[in-house]
Amino acid sequence: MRMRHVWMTAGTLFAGLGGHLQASDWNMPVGVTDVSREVYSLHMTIFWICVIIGVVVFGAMFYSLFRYRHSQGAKAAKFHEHTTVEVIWTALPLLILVGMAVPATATLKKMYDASDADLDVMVTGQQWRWHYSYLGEDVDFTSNLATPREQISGESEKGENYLLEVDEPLVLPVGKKVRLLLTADDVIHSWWVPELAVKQDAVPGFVNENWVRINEPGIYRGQCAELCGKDHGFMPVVVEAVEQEQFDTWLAERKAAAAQEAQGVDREWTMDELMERGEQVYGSICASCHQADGSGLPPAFPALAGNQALLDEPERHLDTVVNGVSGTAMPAFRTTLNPVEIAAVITYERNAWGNETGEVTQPADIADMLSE
Amino acid sequence: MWKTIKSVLAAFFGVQRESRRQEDFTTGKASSFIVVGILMGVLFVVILIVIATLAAG
Amino acid sequence: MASLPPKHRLESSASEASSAGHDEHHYRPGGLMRWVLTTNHKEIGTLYLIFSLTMFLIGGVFALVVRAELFQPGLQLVQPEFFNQMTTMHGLIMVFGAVMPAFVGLANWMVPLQIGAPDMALPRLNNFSFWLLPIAFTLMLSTLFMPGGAPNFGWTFYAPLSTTYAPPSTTFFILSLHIAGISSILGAINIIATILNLRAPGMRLMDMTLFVWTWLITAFLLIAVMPVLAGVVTMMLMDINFGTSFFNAGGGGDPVLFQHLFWFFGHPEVYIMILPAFGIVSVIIPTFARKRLFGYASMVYATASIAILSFLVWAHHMFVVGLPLVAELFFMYSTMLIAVPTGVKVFNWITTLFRGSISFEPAMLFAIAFVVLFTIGGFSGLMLAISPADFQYHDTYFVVAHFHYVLVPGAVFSIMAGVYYWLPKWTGHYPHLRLSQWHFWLSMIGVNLTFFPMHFSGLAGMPRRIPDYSLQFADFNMLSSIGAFMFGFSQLLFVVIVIMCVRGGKKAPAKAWDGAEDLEWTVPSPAPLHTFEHPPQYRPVEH
Amino acid sequence: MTDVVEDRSPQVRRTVVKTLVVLAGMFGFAFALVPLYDVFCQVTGLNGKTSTSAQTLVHEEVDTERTVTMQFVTRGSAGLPWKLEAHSRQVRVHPGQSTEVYFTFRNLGDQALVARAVPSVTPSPASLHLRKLACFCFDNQRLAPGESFEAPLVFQLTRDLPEEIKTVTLVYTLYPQDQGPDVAVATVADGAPGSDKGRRPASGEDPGGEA
Repeated sequence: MRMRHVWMTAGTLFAGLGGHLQASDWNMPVGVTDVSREVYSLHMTIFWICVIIGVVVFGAMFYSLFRYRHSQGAKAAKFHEHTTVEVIWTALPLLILVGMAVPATATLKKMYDASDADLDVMVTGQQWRWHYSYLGEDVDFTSNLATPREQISGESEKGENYLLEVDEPLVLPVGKKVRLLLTADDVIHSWWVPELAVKQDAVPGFVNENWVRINEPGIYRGQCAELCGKDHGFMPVVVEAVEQEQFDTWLAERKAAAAQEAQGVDREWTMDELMERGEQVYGSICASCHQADGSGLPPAFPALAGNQALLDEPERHLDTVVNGVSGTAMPAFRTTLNPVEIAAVITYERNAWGNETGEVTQPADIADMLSE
Repeated sequence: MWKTIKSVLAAFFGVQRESRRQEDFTTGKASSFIVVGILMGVLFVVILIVIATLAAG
Repeated sequence: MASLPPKHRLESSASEASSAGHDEHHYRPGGLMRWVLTTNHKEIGTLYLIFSLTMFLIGGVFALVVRAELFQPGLQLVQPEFFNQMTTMHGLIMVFGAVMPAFVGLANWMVPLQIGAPDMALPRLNNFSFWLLPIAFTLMLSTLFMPGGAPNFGWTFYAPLSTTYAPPSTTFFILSLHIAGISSILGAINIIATILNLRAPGMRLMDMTLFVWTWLITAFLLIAVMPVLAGVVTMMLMDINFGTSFFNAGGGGDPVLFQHLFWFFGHPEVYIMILPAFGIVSVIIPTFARKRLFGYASMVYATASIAILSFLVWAHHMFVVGLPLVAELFFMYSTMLIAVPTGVKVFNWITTLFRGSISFEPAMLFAIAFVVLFTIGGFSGLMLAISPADFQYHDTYFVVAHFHYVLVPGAVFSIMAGVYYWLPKWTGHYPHLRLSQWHFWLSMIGVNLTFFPMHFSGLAGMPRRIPDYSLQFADFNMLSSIGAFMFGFSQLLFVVIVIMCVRGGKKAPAKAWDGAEDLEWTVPSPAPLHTFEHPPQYRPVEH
Repeated sequence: MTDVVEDRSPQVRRTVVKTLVVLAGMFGFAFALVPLYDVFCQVTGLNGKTSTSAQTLVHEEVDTERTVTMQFVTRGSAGLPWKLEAHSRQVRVHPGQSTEVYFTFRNLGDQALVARAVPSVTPSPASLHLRKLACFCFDNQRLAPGESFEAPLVFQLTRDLPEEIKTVTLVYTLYPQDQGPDVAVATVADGAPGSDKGRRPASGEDPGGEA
């Protein structure tokens, strides 16, 4: 089965690329923005220039190798310099390069002009998820990898968008200039969506800007492009481009949902409710480091199951989750999780995998603490 | 002086006639080549910066 | 053979009685201590080459771990944190442990022989700089067994992943880089001192072979940039252990500064790994084309030109880090300009072949493959220089394909070409012809099968340094993994060939190749321990 | 080795000394690059850092023709239970005009801590034209548990701000600092508005941020 796959792959390739494969499987996507189209055409232009030079140069080389074989009695000539020829083959590439630099400069200038944006989105990289915040709209959320762990470990069939799917995509309106402000909480990340031709580093403590104007509605997938630690490969970016009206509806729904969630804070939650919600939050946020069974990956990521410090010091446990630990991969979840989620995940961690403290943390207490 | 500049230019360009090279290596002074070389290197960087600034502007 | 004008003629200087001090020098300890204490350039050269081959195999095993994990999507063999350690160690070992020491080893062997010197200028220092290497790399490899594992932040060790967020072993990694750096610096000083002072009487700079020239320029690059690397890792050490904030935004530093400093070292470092390769190929091609190198002067100038430009292009590794427009344009233009001197070199090699009398010994096969495949790496390099397009290529497998094309069929093939070329001089035997040809073709096919598909997976959007990937990249990754194992295992054949050649084989005369004209071919094969004890009188070719 | 090497040892020594000098120079140069980079950034606005000390107002006529949006974004960081809030998310200003905006620091934790708000400006060329006349970001701040205070930022965008820049975003990220003696600002005694570089306990009112 595996061998058959190999042969099929080889067959596909050698029977001519593009036969079974789509262009997007082996070439840069044309993309869905004006800039991405320009980048694609630059890419193809320089590619064909290289191909032409390659054919000429390698042609001359293989001709010489074949024609002047020692075994065929070739006698070596004596020449070893020719100024005119050398000047020509120095000057000619120079001209080609200038010809290449002109359109590249024009495209680059367009990419750098982020002025007059219709919408500002702050993108924050965090080990190992993206946080999006719509500036001036009071909407912000975290976007986590949605591929189940079982697919990664091979226990279940891999889905179509394996590793390129998130729980909450970044939703953007089409036809609008969106300015992206990029930064990071811990290490350097890089936000990349090939179809938008946007790749920009998110540097902790510094802010970069980029922009995008998407022409067609659709779902565009990318990944973190800068090595950012253990789960660098599990940090996808998904952008959903929708029409303006749909975007407005979505934004309103987001705000309403946030308000509803806020209401949930005030009521008393049962242990079962918190455990259920907590398991869900733990699975999408915490399990990548502390593992689904709470065993962690010491020394970088401590175990939570049977962790005596955690069991003995509920205050410190809470503080760690809310405020993070400086200089480690443990981020502050104060801004990325809401009080219900924090209360649920703490309750879960204090009662799962044999940590049977029986302690329940109520969302209302967390909310009080956060608004202190 | 002009000869030195021309030789350094040829070096930057990477093409030189064998006879001129011979001449440089027999009659030229190393220090003058180094000084002219460094100055032209700086000039090269400045020219490139100016071009980049104009292109960006 | 083609009748060539004698390029130079040697006149043995009148034999002189050896002095007492001379005899004393010839006292040698036996057994293992002979190798530990040796100050002989040939023996130290051999030690460097054996060390390099060992590191090449270890680094290769790490690469195969990476490729095995990437054979299929999903995590099968290793966990992501170990995967990151493997990619990091693979890069560090190959760059600092395999490629650089191999070139130093070749320089140790061949520079004195090609310039007619009796030994390196500073023989005891030479011994010291070699023995620093095993220490450095034992330390580096031992980090794999430390708590928290080996360095896992890539061979470019970008801060703050390599400082604030690094495993505890990072301090040992910094120490080992310091030691390896000192070794390189001492090696470079020795090579410069040798080339500038110990040339045979009558040999001017412009009479030296291209291999010696490229090494002279490389040694100057090493002197210029290895201290910068030492500075960068010292700053990291201080950030980690002494609370400074060079690269920490919270304390007023800047993580991007790390990248500027690293690549100010790193880009010249790239040329440190390829200029000697240019030199080796530039002596092999004329030999087997039986024709003088075309445009010798231009080759020297182009090498110098590439070396100078290498200091002006570092930020092309940082096109997406958020540079201002003017900086982006400056580095794009300066990077594109590197194509010019590089092109000159390729054109000169091809014109050397033109109207030559070409035979295809194993060394020549590797040299020809070098020219073709290095040029392909050059093309992708030119594409990467176009900054707007680089926004799409950056940190993808397209980049991985590019730098492996210039480093594996580039630097590594040139080293193998050099080994096949000089083995008769080192051992007195020709390497086994059939097996060498097998080695070449397996390596050639393996290397292309490994790295060519990476262009496609990169363009289609696969980021580098990921342990698992989405399904559309599966086919190309499978091919790459098959190629990598093919390439990897065919290097065992290389080990066998070298061992066989040391132990026996077809006897080689002093001038082992009929087109070989440089000075090393005037001494017997195998080269005796002491050569050119009385300097040869060098008579340059009349130009 | 032989006579040759020994004969030439003075020459070799000279070469070695020269290379060692270059070597030492390059090692020093690597460290010199750190301040050089800072200077270079200040001159070119390379990394969007702003000045680390108060600048003086440039007296120039206000360019009422042009309006620039000045956005403020505040961020926290791991290990610091603090909150920093801008009283107004954005203000519209004319180049040349000086403007005062207020920020509130709040320590939500149960420990006295020292932190600093580290600024970053985008687009980075704008940092050359942003003059801070007063800013809490020049000093470390110490806050007792539960304490909060307001601090002003007085800034001016100079008239030579490039035409194409219409929005300037100023981001402050709070970073915990070592609790050393170098803390410039001690905890404010209550009820001393205007003291200590304009620090004052939070009042809830927002006099600075006219949108």
